Amino acid sequence: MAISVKYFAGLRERMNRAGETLPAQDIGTVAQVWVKATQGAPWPPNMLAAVNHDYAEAHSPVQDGDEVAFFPPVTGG
Amino acid sequence: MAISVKYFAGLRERMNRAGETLPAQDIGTVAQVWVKATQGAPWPPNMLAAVNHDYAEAHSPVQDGDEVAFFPPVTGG
Amino acid sequence: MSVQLRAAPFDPWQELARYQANLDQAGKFGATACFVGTLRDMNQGDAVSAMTLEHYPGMTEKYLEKISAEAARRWDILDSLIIHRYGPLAPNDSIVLIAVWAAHRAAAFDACRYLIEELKTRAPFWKKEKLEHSTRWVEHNTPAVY
Amino acid sequence: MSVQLRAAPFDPWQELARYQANLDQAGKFGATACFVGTLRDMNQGDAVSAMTLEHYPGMTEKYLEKISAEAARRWDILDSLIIHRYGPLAPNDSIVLIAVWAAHRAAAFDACRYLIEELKTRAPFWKKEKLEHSTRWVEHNTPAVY
Repeated sequence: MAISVKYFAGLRERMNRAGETLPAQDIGTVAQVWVKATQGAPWPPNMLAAVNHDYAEAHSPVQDGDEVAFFPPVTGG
Repeated sequence: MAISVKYFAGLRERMNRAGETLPAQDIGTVAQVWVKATQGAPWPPNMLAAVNHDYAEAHSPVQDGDEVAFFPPVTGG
Repeated sequence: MSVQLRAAPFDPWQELARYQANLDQAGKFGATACFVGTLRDMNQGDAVSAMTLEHYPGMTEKYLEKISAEAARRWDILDSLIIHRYGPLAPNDSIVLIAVWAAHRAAAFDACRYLIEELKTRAPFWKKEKLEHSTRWVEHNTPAVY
Repeated sequence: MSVQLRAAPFDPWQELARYQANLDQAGKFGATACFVGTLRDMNQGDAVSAMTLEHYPGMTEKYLEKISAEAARRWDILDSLIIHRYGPLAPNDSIVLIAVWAAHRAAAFDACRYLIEELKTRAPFWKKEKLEHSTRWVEHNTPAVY
């Protein structure tokens, strides 16, 4: 299987893609997903993350098959 | 002229009248209106009063031509 | 800013639609907070089959206009609406509608809450409930916080 | 309890009328508190001609259902409704509607305020404004108290 990654809003535009699929190999945390997706970029200040539609932290665990999302501060309502 | 007096809700029922007109003679305060209207009954606990459609206290001044109202705690909304 | 007393039943959502359509503030308000008070069929453990709302004509309007002006003075709001029934009511009838339009939500919420609390505490209305075998004057309102 | 995402414009007062008609709580609710967020034609000093609301399908619904359940756990309420737009919007379009029905007003107000604050702070929506000559992502929402 693999890790499904999604990007939203301004981050989606800066990444130039709405998402991608990464091999789960060597990925154990949300931070590791970010590092692999960006080839080592630092975690942007204020960036939020979710695993399987629930908010998560950089150190939160990620498993094979998970959906991991990165996005800027929300502005709904 | 005279003082117009009004009663509302449960107080209106206990007074057995919705209002009356009292001669302004010897009336200088809301408390004196009540005493004259009731022939000396004590001021009921929690009773509210208004002069010319504004809340007033027992010691508030009353003039010839004023409308004075007495009523129980309000329960609108 | 409008204060309206009604002898006949009113639909709060129709009133809001109509009032807002005439508001002339399209694009200016970002937040609308509203409150509707509705007659329940039960109070203090007793079934309520009907209610009569007595008020003090003249003083009621004056008091509601005063608190509406006070809300506009305290908060940065664009408009407010208060509609209140009087006379005989049936369960599920709307008793009161309060709505506040503002650019931002904090002002709309706070002014709306202020208006209903002031109305409940000081506006000269009195409720008489019809129970199964008797009637009774409601003694006091539910407190703001409980 | 209902959470609805809408791609098309909606009339909040019609939605409230329809939802309440099907509520099956007639006579039980004495208090309805509601909030409507509307797109203004101005933000941070700039004229706004249109807006696009992006969201995270799946997570949005899950989050809004989670806070609706949390509101029902914290306060003594009978029902709640959240409707939120996504996609392209025009000024004066309703963005969000939140309504809470309860026996008493304190629970209705507090739960309604809780829902809009949680929604604004954490629900995965992002606003992109169209200005006269450019577009921009809204960086953050107006704070709850200001």
